[in-house]
Amino acid sequence: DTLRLLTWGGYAPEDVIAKFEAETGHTVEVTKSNNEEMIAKLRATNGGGFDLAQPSQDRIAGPQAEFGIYKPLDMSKIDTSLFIPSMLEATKGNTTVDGEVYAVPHVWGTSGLVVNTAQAGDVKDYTDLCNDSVAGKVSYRLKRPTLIGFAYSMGLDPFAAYGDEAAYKDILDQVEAKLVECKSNVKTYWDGGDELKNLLRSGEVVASMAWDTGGWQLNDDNADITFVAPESGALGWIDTFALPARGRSDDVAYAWINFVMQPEVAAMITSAAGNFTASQGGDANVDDALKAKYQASFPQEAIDNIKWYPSVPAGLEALEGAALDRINAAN
Amino acid sequence: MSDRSKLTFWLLLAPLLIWLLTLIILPHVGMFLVSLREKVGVREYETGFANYAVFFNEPLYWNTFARTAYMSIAATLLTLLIGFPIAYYIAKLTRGRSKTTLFLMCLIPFWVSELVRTFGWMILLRETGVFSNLLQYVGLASGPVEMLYNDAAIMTGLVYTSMLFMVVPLVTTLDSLDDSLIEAGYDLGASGFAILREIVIPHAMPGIVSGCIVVFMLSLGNYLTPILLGGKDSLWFTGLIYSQFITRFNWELGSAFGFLLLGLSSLIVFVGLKLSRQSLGKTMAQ
Amino acid sequence: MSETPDLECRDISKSFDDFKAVNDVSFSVPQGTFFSILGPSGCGKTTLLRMIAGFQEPSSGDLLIKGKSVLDVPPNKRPVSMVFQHLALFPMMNIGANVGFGLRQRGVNKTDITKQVERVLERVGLGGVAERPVSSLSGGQKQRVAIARCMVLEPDVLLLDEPLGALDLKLREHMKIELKQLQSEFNTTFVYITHDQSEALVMSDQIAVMNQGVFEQVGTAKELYYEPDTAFVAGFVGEANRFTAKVKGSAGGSVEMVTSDGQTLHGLDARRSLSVGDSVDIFVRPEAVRLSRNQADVAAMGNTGQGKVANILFNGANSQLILRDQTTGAELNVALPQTGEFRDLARDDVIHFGWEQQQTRVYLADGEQTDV
Amino acid sequence: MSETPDLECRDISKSFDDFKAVNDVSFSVPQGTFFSILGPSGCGKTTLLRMIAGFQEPSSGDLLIKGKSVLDVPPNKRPVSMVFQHLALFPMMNIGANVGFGLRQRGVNKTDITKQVERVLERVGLGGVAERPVSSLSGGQKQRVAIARCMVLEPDVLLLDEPLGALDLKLREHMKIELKQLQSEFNTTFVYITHDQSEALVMSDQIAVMNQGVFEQVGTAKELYYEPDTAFVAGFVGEANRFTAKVKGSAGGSVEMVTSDGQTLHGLDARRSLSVGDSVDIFVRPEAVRLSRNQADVAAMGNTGQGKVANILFNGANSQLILRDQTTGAELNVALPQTGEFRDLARDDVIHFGWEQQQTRVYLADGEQTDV
Amino acid sequence: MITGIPQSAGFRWAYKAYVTLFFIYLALPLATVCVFAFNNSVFPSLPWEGFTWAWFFGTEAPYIGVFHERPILRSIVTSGVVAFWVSLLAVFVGTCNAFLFVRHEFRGKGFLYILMLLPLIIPGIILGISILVFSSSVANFLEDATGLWFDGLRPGLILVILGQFSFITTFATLVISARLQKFDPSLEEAALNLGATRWGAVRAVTLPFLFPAMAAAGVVAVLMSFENFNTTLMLVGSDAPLTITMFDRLKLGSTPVLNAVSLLLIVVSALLGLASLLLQKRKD
Ligand SMILES: Nc1ncnc2c1ncn2[C@@H]1O[C@H](COP(=O)(O)OP(=O)(O)OP(=O)(O)O)[C@@H](O)[C@H]1O
Ligand SMILES: Nc1ncnc2c1ncn2[C@@H]1O[C@H](COP(=O)(O)OP(=O)(O)OP(=O)(O)O)[C@@H](O)[C@H]1O
Ligand SMILES: NCCCCNCCCN
Ligand SMILES: [Mg+2]
Ligand SMILES: [Mg+2]
Repeated sequence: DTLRLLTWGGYAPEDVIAKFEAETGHTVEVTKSNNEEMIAKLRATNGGGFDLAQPSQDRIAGPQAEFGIYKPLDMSKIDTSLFIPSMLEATKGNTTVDGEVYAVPHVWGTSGLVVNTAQAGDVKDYTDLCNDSVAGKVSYRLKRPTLIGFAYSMGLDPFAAYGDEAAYKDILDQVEAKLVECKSNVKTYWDGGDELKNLLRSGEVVASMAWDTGGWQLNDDNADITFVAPESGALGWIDTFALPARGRSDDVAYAWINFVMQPEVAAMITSAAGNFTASQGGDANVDDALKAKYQASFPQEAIDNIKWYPSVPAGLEALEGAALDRINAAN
Repeated sequence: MSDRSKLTFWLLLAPLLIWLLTLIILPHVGMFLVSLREKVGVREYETGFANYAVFFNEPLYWNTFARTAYMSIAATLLTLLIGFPIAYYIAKLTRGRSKTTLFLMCLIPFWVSELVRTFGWMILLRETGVFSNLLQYVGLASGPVEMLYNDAAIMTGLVYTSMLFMVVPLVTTLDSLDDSLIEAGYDLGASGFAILREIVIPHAMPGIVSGCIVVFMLSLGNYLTPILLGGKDSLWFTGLIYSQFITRFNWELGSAFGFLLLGLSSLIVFVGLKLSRQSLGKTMAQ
Repeated sequence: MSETPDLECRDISKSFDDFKAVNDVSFSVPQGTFFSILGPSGCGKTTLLRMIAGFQEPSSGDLLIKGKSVLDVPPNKRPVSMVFQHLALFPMMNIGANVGFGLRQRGVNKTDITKQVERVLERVGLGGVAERPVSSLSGGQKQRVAIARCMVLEPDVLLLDEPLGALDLKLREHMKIELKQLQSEFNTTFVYITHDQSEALVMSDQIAVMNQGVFEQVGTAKELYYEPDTAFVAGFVGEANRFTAKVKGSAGGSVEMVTSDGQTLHGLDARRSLSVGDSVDIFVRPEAVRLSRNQADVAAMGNTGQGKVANILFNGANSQLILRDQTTGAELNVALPQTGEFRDLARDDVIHFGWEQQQTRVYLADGEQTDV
Repeated sequence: MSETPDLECRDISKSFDDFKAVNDVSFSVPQGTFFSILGPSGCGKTTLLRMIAGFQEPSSGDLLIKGKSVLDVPPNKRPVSMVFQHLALFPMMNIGANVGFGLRQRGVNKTDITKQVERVLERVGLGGVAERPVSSLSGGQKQRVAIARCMVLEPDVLLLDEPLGALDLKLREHMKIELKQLQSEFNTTFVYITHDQSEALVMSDQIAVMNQGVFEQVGTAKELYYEPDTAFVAGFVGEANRFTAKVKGSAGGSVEMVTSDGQTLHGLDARRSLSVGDSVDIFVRPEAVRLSRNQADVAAMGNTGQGKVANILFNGANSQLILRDQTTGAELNVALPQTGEFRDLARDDVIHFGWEQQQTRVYLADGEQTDV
Repeated sequence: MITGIPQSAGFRWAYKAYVTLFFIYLALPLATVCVFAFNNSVFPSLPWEGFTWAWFFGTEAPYIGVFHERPILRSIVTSGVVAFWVSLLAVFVGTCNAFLFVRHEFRGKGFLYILMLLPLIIPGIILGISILVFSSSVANFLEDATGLWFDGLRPGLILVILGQFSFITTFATLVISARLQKFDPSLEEAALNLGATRWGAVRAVTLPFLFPAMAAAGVVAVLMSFENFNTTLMLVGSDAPLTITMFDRLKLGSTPVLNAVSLLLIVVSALLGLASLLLQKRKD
């Protein structure tokens, strides 16, 4: 059978697929995407077209309530012993709707800053991207993590305001003003991880808000570039496995989940994607260089300072979207 | 026999009706209905014009709308201005083999997708790209020059990508202009400019209008070029529609935007046709 | 004529690559003349006309209008106007705008234009149509508008390139007469090209017969018809029976020839340039042949014979007979007398025919021209 | 004729909405006849032919081929073939495939087709061209292929819709004779439509003159030319001077009329159907008018006068004179004798003219036909 | 060519220079794309790092050539399948439309003709969206009513094909109608007159005459389908055609493998273009 996998870049490397296909006889078709597009696609297909999706854990409950695009997991088909228990429980908790569990964790990591330390050594927090010293040479995504990151760096607490729409709106307005003001500093808003890497590598961009992995990978090419956990705290995310409501190959999907959560396979994925997984013991096989980079970026206080995304309440996304549009339109 | 020809008629009519009904008319009716759906809560909807109200109450949206319209009009005029002399050259100043060759050369860029064409421009225009390096090499610039991510880049891409749709109808109409009309004009004492204004352009009007309509529609409905070449300034109405559907999952607002775009485009085309005294059927049959 | 001619061409030539389309042509057209250039398709007529109009540069030679060389004058400044084969009326303008086009280019003011346009339209019999679109006119009316459009500019010379070519038969007949009338009314010099001999014959004061880039003969219609200088002119202008023959004997200006069919023909050798053994082309017009049921009636003619009626092409006044010579089997076209004298002739009837020596035109076969 | 005719139309009509394009036309065409339908553009010729071919259904009337009604036979089953105005040769097939098309439809086997195609092509003088593309042929050759394509099917009747219309002048003259020859060789019934009188006159055994949906007269070429039944036929077939006049007196079969110009004309009233005061149309052929410098020569003729030469339309054997009657100012076209007798006549010369009473054709002006 | 209008040498020179510049402008982006397909660097940009075939045949990451990129190969196949069906459907319906509009007179013809042209002035993205929204509602309704699944009405190949077909048909109709208009109906009558049946006449005479236009319309349809982005973007499911795949890549940051694919596309399109040209030649 064929597994149609809707996932992020790097989460299904060719070698893992080859191994899976060789072992099970199934084939895997990968469609690379991001959170918004995953949800949009599944909403358009009413949960069809794919057999397994990998949205972040905070983006499951809301869309599920709204569109019903996932089906509940049959936990009996998942080998839970392969997961780091704390992460498994946290994810299950965040993705439970009407008593049913909709996701299990796969890859986790953070968003923070990737900086060319030689040219933009003064960039330590999100708001530093607006410094004159890096004018025209910074980049970030025009997506919700940027709003949240800037909010923290401006001394606000957006997650705390999740329950209070008015308060959240107030935070958004301040962030919006800041980002509009900052816009002239921006070279371009990046969209995909590889795009950002190209921008940094070519020197067109010297500092950016980005996923931790990007920084670590670039570090191989250019020792000046690395991931920096922002002073106001990195944003922690967990990407999950969820079954689209109308996937046709649930069995293969479960097989894939159980396959990639094996420590050796998880290590392969970590080295491809650059992020650690929720696989119990998966980090054992990860090469030391990556571990070293991780440790360099994340001293203990930085780890403690990670802001983990809580589940997004329905309705907030519309506010965020409008704010992002306005930033995009500003001159 | 008349029974048989009736049957033939209905058999020929059927595919047309099925096509238009199921793929053009009903979908637009459906989209209109969706655009009337107001979201009031999780899986709760009411009927009304709230989505349209959102558009009119948010300056961002109608600013983008206006910007898309005038940029598209500018791109159309620019394409016409650049393309007309070329079409005239091909239609009237070359003959036989070289005419065919030049005409085909106009088509070459369209052997690849808009994506590839735009990609080519990105390689040329970016800060580490070909032009920037060339300028530094010849000493016209002291450091890297960023030519991407601005309106000029969008314009370059739009004009480039539209050129064919302007040049082809122009060449066709200009080809059909009898040379002896131009000669008669000269013979009666007209200057080159007078001939252009009084004979060539009036004759080419259907081609100009049909070229302009298509180019305008293509620019207005473009998505790739503004996104890829415009970067942070890429704002384009189709982009807004796309993001309502794809990153906001807000089909209702997206549909309303879609309808507004359709209305705008129809309106501008209608005004264009009226101003030039052409009819859609005539110009499009070019 | 001591007056300077309106148009004069001096040794004018035009080559396309290696091909000489017009070859050292010289002629002059006095003021007020209707001058036709008649020739088969591809002989260079249009090329010549376009050189006069300025649309093509002569390879050599000079071109004078009213005595002044116009070689360096661009077409939009030359005092000649042209009526194009397909008229080239501007479809995007109404009739008035078409006719007024040239005046507008000269910067004449609007009221004057309107007045002049109306006046010239009236002269061509189309008063009051200025506001109508060109497409509302019939073929003949368009013709007249095309002429009016040129005449309003009062050109020294009006050039016309087969302007009747696109019209249908009846209308063409009619327009022939009308064109000639317009020309004499305006008293403008016309240079008219055509490949239709009847057009040229009916309308022109002077006709040049053109062939392969050169003028074979220039003269009045009658001169061309009755005294063609060359075999080409004899064959091209008017209908003719054509024979090829060899000179048998020549005595006292009279010449005897034998055709390949063995028929003996007699002609005059006015210039006494033919000698025994020369190959010759012989032309006899169908209407030159007399018919009679009575041998005596034709016996006195230089050429006689007896023929069987092979076919009767009844066509009213222009009916013809195809006779088969009883001795040689050669075919002969004979015009049936308009008097209706032989109306009762039937196929296979046998009849005597004959024509005079001086109606037999003889030309040396190879280029060299001998008019008898 | 006791034999059943190949084609017979009985009171056939065709209306488009309110407009009667063909109006109660009846005629029959005996086997082997070359039958022409001659009429001006729009008179209904094509409509009639298309009804015969089956492309249009008659509004009323019957249509018989070899005595059998074919009204219910679809066009692809009728034993008639048609040569289209623009020939309609299939450009996507070579010549052989074109000619063999009909046989293929009949399911004839391949070798027979090849043989028959070759045979018919040879008969039209085009042996060995079967493999060549249609576009490689000249206009006249295409014409012959179009006929061959029909003739190979041995139709009872061959219909031809102005097949020479698209050819140029010289070729048309030539094809007229050739078509007639082909017809007599194949001995097939031809129904030929044209608006060119000379085509009809030269080729046909029988001609029907059609006008506004009705047949005005059916007869041989000579009958139509010399004894036109109606004013329309007199005017349409051949050239004629036309006068409108009123009957002044009528005595002993002779009738005296006065034109609006005040000219008195004499004609014959053979049927004695004219009475004083009737308005009449009068036709006189240009070649019926005699010229003389001497009044005595024409004095005996029924109609005489003296005219000034207004214009000479020199056209070789077909030259005409336009005379202005010295007393009435009326214009008269006169054919110049082919003998060249008046070759030296010049504009403004004054000359006597006259024509016989019986050459004056008189018709009651309002529809009612009176042949004198 | 208008030989008759004399122009100053300077003007003629400037005009030629302009035309030359124009064609350089047309060629430049494509030439650039092609050249960088051979750059031995992971970016399709300067500096030039030397010549390599790796972006075609490479197997070692990151230098994986087109011929070893499964997703790209798969999307090429997908594009091919889509293009095939789109051109088949478009040519079929286009031919029917041509006959209908050229041969028949009926009430509302003018209106239908305008409707037929409408897809030309509907932005592609709107076309995609409206079809997406409509087919989803139909599917939802049918699924609620029957309890069955109607996957064909959800984003996926079928909708992509229908979406492209919905506007390419207009082009096909115009191309084929133009030729049918030039068809001399007396050819068909001649065939009937020679004994062919009505359908036989159409088959023997009209269709062969139309064939070059149908083929040309087919080629145009294939090219348009292959390069369509806007409509496809909204309708694509898990099987992405090539442009979509390339767009996704480009968004994520490109390697010269995209240049390599583009180069291949250019070559294939050129061949197709030439083929259609030869077809056109044959028809005249
Ligand atoms: N621009 C050109 N280049 C090359 N040859 C030409 C050109 N124009 C005309 N010719 C050739 O010159 C010759 C004369 O052409 P021209 O048009 O003057 O003939 P024509 O007498 O007007 O014929 P027609 O009666 O058919 O119009 C022809 O053989 C033609 O092919
Ligand atoms: N399908 C039709 N519908 C309406 N009127 C028609 C139709 N076909 C012909 N007519 C009209 O019938 C009349 C006769 O037409 P027809 O084509 O038979 O003329 P024709 O004698 O062949 O003329 P031509 O010599 O110009 O070919 C014309 O007035 C024409 O306008
Ligand atoms: N807001 C959630 C972000 C999830 C990011 N996943 C990134 C994967 C990068 N390879
Ligand atoms: Mg010419
Ligand atoms: Mg007709």
